[in-house]
Amino acid sequence: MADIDPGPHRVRVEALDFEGPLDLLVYLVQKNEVDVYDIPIALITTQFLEYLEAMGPERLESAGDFLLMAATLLRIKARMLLPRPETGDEEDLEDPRRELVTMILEYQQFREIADQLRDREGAQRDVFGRADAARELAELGAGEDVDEEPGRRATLGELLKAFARVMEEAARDRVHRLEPLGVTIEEKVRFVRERLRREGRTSFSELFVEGEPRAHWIVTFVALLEMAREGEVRLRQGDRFGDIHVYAGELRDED
Amino acid sequence: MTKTDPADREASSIRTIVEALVFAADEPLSADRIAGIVEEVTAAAVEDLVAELNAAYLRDGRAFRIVRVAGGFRMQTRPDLALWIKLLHRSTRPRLSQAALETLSIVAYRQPVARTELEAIRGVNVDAVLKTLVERDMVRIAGRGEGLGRPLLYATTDHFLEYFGLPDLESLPRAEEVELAADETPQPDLFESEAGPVDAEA
Amino acid sequence: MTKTDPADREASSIRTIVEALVFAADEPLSADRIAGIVEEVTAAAVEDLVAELNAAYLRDGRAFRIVRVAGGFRMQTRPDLALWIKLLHRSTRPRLSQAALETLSIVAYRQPVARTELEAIRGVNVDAVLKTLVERDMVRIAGRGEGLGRPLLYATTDHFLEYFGLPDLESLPRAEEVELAADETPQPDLFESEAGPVDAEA
Repeated sequence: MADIDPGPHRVRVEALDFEGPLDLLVYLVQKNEVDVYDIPIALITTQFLEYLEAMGPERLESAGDFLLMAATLLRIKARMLLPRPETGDEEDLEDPRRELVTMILEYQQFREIADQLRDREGAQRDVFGRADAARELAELGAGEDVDEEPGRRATLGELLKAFARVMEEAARDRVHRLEPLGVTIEEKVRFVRERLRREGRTSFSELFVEGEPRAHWIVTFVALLEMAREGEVRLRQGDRFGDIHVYAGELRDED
Repeated sequence: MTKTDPADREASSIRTIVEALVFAADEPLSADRIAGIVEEVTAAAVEDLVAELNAAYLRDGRAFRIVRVAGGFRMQTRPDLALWIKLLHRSTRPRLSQAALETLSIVAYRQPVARTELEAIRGVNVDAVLKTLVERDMVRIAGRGEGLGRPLLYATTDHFLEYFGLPDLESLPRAEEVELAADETPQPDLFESEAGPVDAEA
Repeated sequence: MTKTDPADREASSIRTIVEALVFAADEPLSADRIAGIVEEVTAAAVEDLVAELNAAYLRDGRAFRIVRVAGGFRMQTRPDLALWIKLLHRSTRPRLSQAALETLSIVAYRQPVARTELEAIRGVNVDAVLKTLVERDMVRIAGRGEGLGRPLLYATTDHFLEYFGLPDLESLPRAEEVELAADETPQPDLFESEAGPVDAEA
């Protein structure tokens, strides 16, 4: 790490890691022992920018958050330079730093709460429940229900993960079986036409025939897109998660 | 279900049954759930029985006690015995990262809260940490807000309370006076909404 | 956590330590293992201490006792209270198998959905899983589809929402909101790395 001269107006910050721009601001306010309600904005801005420069590439991901704050600081600094009108009561005049102060104080309070949660977390590490309880409960309680596994209930996170996994697998499956199609888009177009002629409308779930290789679904899908582009069919989804309905398009009322 | 015959009930007093349930449960057991299983007992009476059990444990120098956590009762070892059990378990439980703790603090006090508010307060993107907090069952989805795009709102879970050994949300830690400086100026009203009547600040 | 000074050891008697270890263990503890942790005690002495503890449990009418199983000592509820444990177990929220979870997730996002679509997505027969989900009141029959044979359509229940802590179906996050990632790859470090010593805090 390059040594920045720790002169009166400079602070060594490059070795430290900050959770975000507010974390850095709080640090600078404390380091300089300045009044948070009267922040020397020029000094703090300079030091903030120094940190930004020293920020390692591993922090680039969050650089945007820091840059945003830097812009805010620079804007406040500029506003502070504007001459303040002498007339009127001072109180009415909005201090350009006010919003910043509120942000810092609010963040500071939550960080204190976080510290206290940290203490509680530490205290909890000194107490232990019965690590065996789940197993005993399953053993004694399940009786005949053999499929019962000990463990906690599933969480929403697990549900979401399960969905992601299953959709990913389904997608992979489709790609896998793409090689021998055995069916052409033209055939599927005819198939859809036939359906529509007989029933007036149909839906995705009906067109993707059960038991059919999944590659065929892709062909069906492509056929449908083709037909939709030609205006031969209209696709409409009932609700967000619902099935997609397929209607005969305006262009071919007859037939 | 054929619950019990009278002889059984006499043999094992209600207090013993409550003890058995708390002992055997693999998560904090609420008084309501206990009362739901043991018909003879009301939720209010459960509190008394637990107090009696704890008094006995204390008197007899038992290695454990029953604490109130996440809205229920849990039997756990005395903190002064921690060292020994750590020798037993060896691997230490990991601790939450600073980012996770800060985010959790805000969710705890501002719930139900949208991601944008969390980001405004922390000054950083919280997408990833929120996602993981949901996956770890520390934070749950509590609904959708009114605003544009009906953003998801987040709240803390029972597991959050359990993790930090908190009986309920009212027991959340509070921020001391901010030490930064100057007192007179108005403070952001951090605690008006959730924290309840614990402390009606000046 | 430098706690092992003699005063502490005296304060909590060896017997209490043994009790704590057996209570908190995740598997039966052998006398040798206990003697390995508590240096003051021999394996033979452990047997005596366990007997003393059991005598105290019996005298005080505790709901549990220490039994000797294959690998060693284990604390468990008295057999005459087993009925209550069964009732407790029945009142616990059941664990869902991975297959159940996957199927349930598709029902949640695609509802109302026919069995054929579930099978198309999962690539396996889902009859048994669907049956279990209906039995557990996670999934209900929501009507019949339009297609050939008017297939049954499935949807989630109120209990499903309750189980996952969701206020309503609308609060189920959209895929793009949670940026669903199936693989375990780059998780944010919710927990601090275990590598660091316990007290690495700044």
